Amino acid sequence: MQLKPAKLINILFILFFAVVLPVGNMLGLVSVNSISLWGRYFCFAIAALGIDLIWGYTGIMSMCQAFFFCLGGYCMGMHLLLKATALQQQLLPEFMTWNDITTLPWFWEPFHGFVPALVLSLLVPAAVAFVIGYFIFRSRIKGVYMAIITQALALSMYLLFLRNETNLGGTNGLTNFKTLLGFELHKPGTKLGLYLVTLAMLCVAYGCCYKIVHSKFGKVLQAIRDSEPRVGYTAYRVLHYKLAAFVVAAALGGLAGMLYVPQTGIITPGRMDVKASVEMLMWVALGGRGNLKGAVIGALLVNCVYSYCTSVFPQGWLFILGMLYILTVLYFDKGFLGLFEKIGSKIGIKTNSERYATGSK
Amino acid sequence: MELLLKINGIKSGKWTGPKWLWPVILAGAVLFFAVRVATDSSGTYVQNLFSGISLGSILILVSLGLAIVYGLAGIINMAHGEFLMIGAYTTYSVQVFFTNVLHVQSSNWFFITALPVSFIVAGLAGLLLERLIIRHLYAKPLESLLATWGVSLILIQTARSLFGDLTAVKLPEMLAGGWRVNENLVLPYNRLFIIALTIVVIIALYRTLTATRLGMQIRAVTQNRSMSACLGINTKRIDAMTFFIGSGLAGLAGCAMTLIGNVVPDMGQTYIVDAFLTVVIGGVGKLLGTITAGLGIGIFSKVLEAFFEAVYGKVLILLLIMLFMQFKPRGIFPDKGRTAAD
Amino acid sequence: ACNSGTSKTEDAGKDSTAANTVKIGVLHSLSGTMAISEVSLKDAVQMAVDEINAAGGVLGKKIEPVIVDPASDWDLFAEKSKELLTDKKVAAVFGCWTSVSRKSVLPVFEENNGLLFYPVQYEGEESSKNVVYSGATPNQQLIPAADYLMSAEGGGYKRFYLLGTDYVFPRTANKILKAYLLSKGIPKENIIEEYTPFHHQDYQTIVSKIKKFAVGGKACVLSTINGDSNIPFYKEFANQGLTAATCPIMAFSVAEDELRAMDTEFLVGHLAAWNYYQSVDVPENKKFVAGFKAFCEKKNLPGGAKRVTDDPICWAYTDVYLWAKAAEKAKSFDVDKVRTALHGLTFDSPAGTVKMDDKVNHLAKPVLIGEIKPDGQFSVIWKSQGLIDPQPFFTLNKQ
Amino acid sequence: MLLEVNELAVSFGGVQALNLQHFQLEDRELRVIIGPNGAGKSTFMDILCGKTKPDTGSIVFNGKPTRGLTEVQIAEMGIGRKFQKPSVFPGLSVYENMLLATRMKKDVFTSLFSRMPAGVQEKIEAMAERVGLTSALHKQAGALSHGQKQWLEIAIVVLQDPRLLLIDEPAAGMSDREAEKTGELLLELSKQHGVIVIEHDMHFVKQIATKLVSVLVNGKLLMEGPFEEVKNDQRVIDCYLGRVNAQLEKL
Amino acid sequence: MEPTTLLTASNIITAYDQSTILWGVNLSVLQGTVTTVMGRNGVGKTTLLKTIMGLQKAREGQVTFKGEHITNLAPYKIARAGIGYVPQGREIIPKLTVQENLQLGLEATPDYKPRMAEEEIYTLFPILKEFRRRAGGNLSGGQQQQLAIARTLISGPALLLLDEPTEGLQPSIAIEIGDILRQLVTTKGMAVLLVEQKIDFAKHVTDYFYFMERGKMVKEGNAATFDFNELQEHIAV
Ligand SMILES: Nc1ncnc2c1ncn2[C@@H]1O[C@H](COP(=O)(O)OP(=O)(O)OP(=O)(O)O)[C@@H](O)[C@H]1O
Ligand SMILES: Nc1ncnc2c1ncn2[C@@H]1O[C@H](COP(=O)(O)OP(=O)(O)OP(=O)(O)O)[C@@H](O)[C@H]1O
Ligand SMILES: [Mg+2]
Ligand SMILES: [Mg+2]
Repeated sequence: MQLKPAKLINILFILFFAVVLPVGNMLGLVSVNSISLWGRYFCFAIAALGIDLIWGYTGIMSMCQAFFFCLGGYCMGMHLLLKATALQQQLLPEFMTWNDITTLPWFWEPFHGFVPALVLSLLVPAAVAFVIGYFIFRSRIKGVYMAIITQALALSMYLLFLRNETNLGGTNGLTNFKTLLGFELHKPGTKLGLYLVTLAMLCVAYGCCYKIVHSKFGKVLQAIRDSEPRVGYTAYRVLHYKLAAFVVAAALGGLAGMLYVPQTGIITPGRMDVKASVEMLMWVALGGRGNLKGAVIGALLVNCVYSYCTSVFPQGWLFILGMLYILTVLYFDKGFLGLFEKIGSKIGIKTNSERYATGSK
Repeated sequence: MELLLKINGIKSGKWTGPKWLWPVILAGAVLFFAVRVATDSSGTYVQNLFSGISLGSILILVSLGLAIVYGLAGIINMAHGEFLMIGAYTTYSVQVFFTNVLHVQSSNWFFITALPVSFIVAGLAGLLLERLIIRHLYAKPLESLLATWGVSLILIQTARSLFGDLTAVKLPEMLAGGWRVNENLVLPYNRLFIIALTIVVIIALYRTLTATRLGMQIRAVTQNRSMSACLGINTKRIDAMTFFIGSGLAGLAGCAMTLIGNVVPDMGQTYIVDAFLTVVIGGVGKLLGTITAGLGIGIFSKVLEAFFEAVYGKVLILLLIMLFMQFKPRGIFPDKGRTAAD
Repeated sequence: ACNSGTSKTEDAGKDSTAANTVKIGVLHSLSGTMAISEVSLKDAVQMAVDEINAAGGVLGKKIEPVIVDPASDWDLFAEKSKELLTDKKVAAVFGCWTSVSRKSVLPVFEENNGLLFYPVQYEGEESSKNVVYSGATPNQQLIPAADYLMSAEGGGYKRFYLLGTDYVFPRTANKILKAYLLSKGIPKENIIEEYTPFHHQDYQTIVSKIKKFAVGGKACVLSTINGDSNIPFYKEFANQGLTAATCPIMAFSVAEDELRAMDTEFLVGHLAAWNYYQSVDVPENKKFVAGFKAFCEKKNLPGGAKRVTDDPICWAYTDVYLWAKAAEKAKSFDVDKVRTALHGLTFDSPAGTVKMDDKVNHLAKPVLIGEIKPDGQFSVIWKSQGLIDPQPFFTLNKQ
Repeated sequence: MLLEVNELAVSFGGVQALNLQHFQLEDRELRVIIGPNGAGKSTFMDILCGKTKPDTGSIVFNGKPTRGLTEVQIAEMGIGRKFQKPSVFPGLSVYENMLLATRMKKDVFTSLFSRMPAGVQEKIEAMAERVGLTSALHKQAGALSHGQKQWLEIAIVVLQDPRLLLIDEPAAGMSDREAEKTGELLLELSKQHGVIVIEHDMHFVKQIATKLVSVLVNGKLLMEGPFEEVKNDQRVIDCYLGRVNAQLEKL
Repeated sequence: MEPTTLLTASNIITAYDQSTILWGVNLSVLQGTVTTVMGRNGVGKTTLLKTIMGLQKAREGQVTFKGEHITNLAPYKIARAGIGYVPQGREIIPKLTVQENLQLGLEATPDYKPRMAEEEIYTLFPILKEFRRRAGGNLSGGQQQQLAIARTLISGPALLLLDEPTEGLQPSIAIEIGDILRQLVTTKGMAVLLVEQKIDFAKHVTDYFYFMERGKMVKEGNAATFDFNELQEHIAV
């Protein structure tokens, strides 16, 4: 019985985004711009789910989610750029010609095909996360130390991606994409399709995360967050669990990046600077850490406010966003989800919000 | 990699090799450097060393306030950089006041005045932040992260709309130019001044924290707020003091920063990443660690930069830091024994 | 942004012929790292709009600027340009500073056939029919500067230190410069190339390298250092005892607006290459400078009457007039018609008379080498003869 | 032989916290360790479960050496630990605490994909009943009182079903009657497991010390013997029991 | 001479968020006596002490100390008014040295002077002297307990709140602490409010007993007349 209103909210959410918006678009009430805007927010929401998994549930502050996001994004971007280049009957992407590069660098080769690109944009972030995570967790780096080491990683990668030597377009990144699987990217139909795919992927990602955190695995993650040594004494291989969570989070980041690029039309190192990762943490924290819905809501809300206010209040939007953060903290102690709950309990709806706990410290 | 670690006597992040190895390596490095410096006629090494110390002292100066607020009060203050910015703008305002209102010609006086003023102004701003927001959040470090992030956005935009985007402070006459050691080697006064200022601040802070009652109260409150209260410590007052000192130090750093850089609304963001790096590498809550880390990063960066391009120097230092954390996962000076247990 | 509904009714009450307005987009970062440079451009555009509106508007319509803040976020540039073009249906967009932001919006403009006025000097290698490039192409800034420095008049420099921030413009600029210098017989070992990350603040090592480099004499620095890194660089330069006499810095990204913030004593004698300075002595400029200061004061902008103009500000301002003039000529706001009208158009800009190229959307304009004066202004010490034609795709053999 | 320890030594900052020549424990033996505050009892357990690395010495558990292994590896070999300061999963409910502890495959894949083995729930409920936490089963563990946390931690260790249980001061913060219940539980456990208990409560020690009691003083083993012998030893009385001995006589 | 009432708590109701723990507790402590509260795990003994100390806000009810209201005052004010607190779990400041921890005890005194000479403390707890330069957090459990007690004694509080002070102490020291408490109570007129589960120890030191169940006092009486057998039965439930 208790589950019902929460399910209702889920259904309403899906109904609104899967039916109302697209139909609105077809009727000409909703511009295709807003549609693809929401598509991009969904990508952020997917990445935020990853952060919630690793930070909210496992208590590991990872400051390189934006880097994983970009890895996924670059993989897809490379594919799109190769396709666009082929379409213009050129051998090499434009920026390579400028940089006096005569043959396609070896690591670009796999991205000619769509399927390899798709697989790689999940696999590359996951593999990188696996290697990095293995060393970090093995030497028992925790807490802020973990935050700093991942930040250092993100920062150094950012600096490397900025270089032309890496053959990934330097500061300008990858842009000027034309088609995806033969569909022209700027066509409204393609945009709507991408939007729907992203929405579906968000739902799938949410479902997976939901399963994960409600399985015993999820409980172990929460236990690690609250008292890691105890988990070890209880004979769980903490390293494996953390690593698994980290890799899943990275893969979610990659997935998000992969979906993001065709909708945005550009991917640059700017997406992975330190601030970008911190902002992702902020979405989750604002929405309600340790709660999957919170992560989604936080990501959607902040980006919505960001887009809206930079257009409508170009001079003052930072005040608005800043106040949003401060007020949320001061008045709704469980993030934005806390507010919804408060309203819910006021009007008598009982949501089955997952229990939120800040842990022992 | 596995093999490499074994050879070095390092396993699962713990040093199991001979204990004397690190000091010997360190002493060797120092000796090597000392010999190069002594036999160095072109001044390159002294120059690099000086640059390193100078950069290190800047890092330390910027990080000390953070070390207090974060390391001692446990608050991840995302707005720390903005207090630096407040300090810098205070210095700028003092300069404007001196030239436009008091019509003082010499550019020395405004800077001398600005040092304490920027400390106090930034400190008061920090106090205000603590009273209005942080005070509610001591039990919730996560929320403080969010709130201070919001504050930082607001402060940046406020500065932007008050001061515009580009301002800089005049270099005081007494700090212009440099000390000409020999024809190849000039040590700029502004950098010498920052090094001196850093030393003074370190000593003052160290004494305050270790040798005074206030210092003990601060440390006690940080580690166990409610028990400290039960022992009769006015925790509110101590929290406020801690924040005042921490933010004030950031302000002071901002004032010093005007000697070498410009004053822009988001100048804090430039320094905050490095500052966090320094504080954490040193080991949270360890003043000595912050100092060592600051100097270490400073000197290493400059040595690397002499051989590689600045960009790769920066990448290398970051990679080095990551490698270092493999062996010292809790900073240079970790807590030992039971106090370390989480 | 004012509510178009109410303004319509108001206008209708006042003047029925000016019943509607034409929208333009202003796409300059008002926050984030690029705000430091771009805010002034937004101000310049707004000033031009105000002037044109005061003079009766374009084709009888008042210009209504739609100002958005892409927040130095390259993805947001793309998003905002889509919004401006498709939702707001603006007639033209004035904006961007960095190459990456321009690259980010370029596909959007091409897909929607919009028109972007881009007022900053850039690295070339691009010429879209949907972008009007009013800033300098490499040959309108870099080459004359190098020529000047090598000439006897300029000091006959033989050793060049190419220093830049690590991104596309400095990279390409230095590539062109290096090739050019080599072609002029400068030996390889006399050219050093070096880059620093964005927001680099610590120039100790680099300045000491330059110092060593300068010991050989006849050395100069060609600087493409960007934004906030300039102040620490020049301060360090002076503090380590280098002067314009021993080793001048020729800057391609330092203009009056940046100097406003610097301690100019140490900068005196250093050089820059632009197409415009505040000190340019033509009546249009006098009016422009005075107008800009008055505008800033009236609008209570930070800096007020102390604000200065510089090259990008000049072109941002000029862009609006160019567009208005072309629209008048085309008698339409239609992008294709305006573009056609633009070609060959001449305009008396604050920098003097400039002429839009017949084929590409670039300006032919004068090149000026300036020397920094104690008051933060430039005195023009060399001026190109006549207008220099744009060469977006610069190749050496064309020279 | 379940556990055999030789020449085990560790020092902290120059102070020898533990210097144990020899210690051994039979399978299914319940051993009580007593000794003054700071004698090194908890340190001994810390070493056994891998929390502290010893300076020298050998530990053989169940025929295999454990030195150099991590906490997890040692736990997997079958050593469970209850700490002096209660250590539970504060963010999870009491039920979830117990569920995580319960013996089953604990690798990532099983936790992710497998269903709960049958009978686990009943087992947990029975245990909750036993430690008096039935009514608190769905409370968050962090919100329990001190004594309740003690109980919960005991339950966690027992559900883990290790070969050897290391129990540090289980009766602290419990009333005499509850301590007695704990004693019964431990005695029962010792029928199938090896158990080492540290305690200062002499009533409790008396109750559970069916075989040997070891006395640690200043990191060294002072003596080992049956409870009666130990409690009457003058050295033990001098440095540890004090007048309690006299009270014990009265009982 | 009739002993004065030092502390009274009347009708205290305390709750953590939604769950109410204390349901109207009444209690008083006379000057120069040891008053003991007993009760099973989780009935709210610790919560009661926390409420008196101001760590947990009382929803209803009043606490008066020396005739003045101290209900819900800030803890440091209560400490300075003369109430010393030895919490369950010791709460040593882990990274301060033993000596610094002791020195913190002085914060409650108005003049920052010890009421009990440091040497006196060290003779009571010799281990603290030996370890005075070590980090408090590194001490063994029992040593920390000794430190926690010493830390409060040094400020000479008028009322001492002790939450299961014998926990983790070796028997001889537990007895010694009992002796010290009696001594302080009789010679210096200090009052003690003790929460204890070990009946032996409680009997040894207590003048007046309270028995608590589910957030309420259900039984009280003088040590001499208190029926412990009945109590044992209660606890055994
Ligand atoms: N990390 C450390 N640094 C310094 N001394 C330590 C450290 N850990 C333990 N000690 C010291 O080692 C000794 C043994 O401590 P341990 O906790 O094993 O005692 P214990 O026998 O369990 O005492 P108790 O009965 O009080 O719990 C104590 O004197 C303690 O102060
Ligand atoms: N922080 C908290 N949040 C919510 N409930 C709590 C909290 N602390 C304690 N409780 C609950 O309050 C009740 C009383 O706790 P309290 O610590 O006062 O018990 P106690 O009588 O001291 O028990 P013990 O003898 O075990 O120390 C318990 O049921 C406990 O679950
Ligand atoms: Mg112990
Ligand atoms: Mg209790």
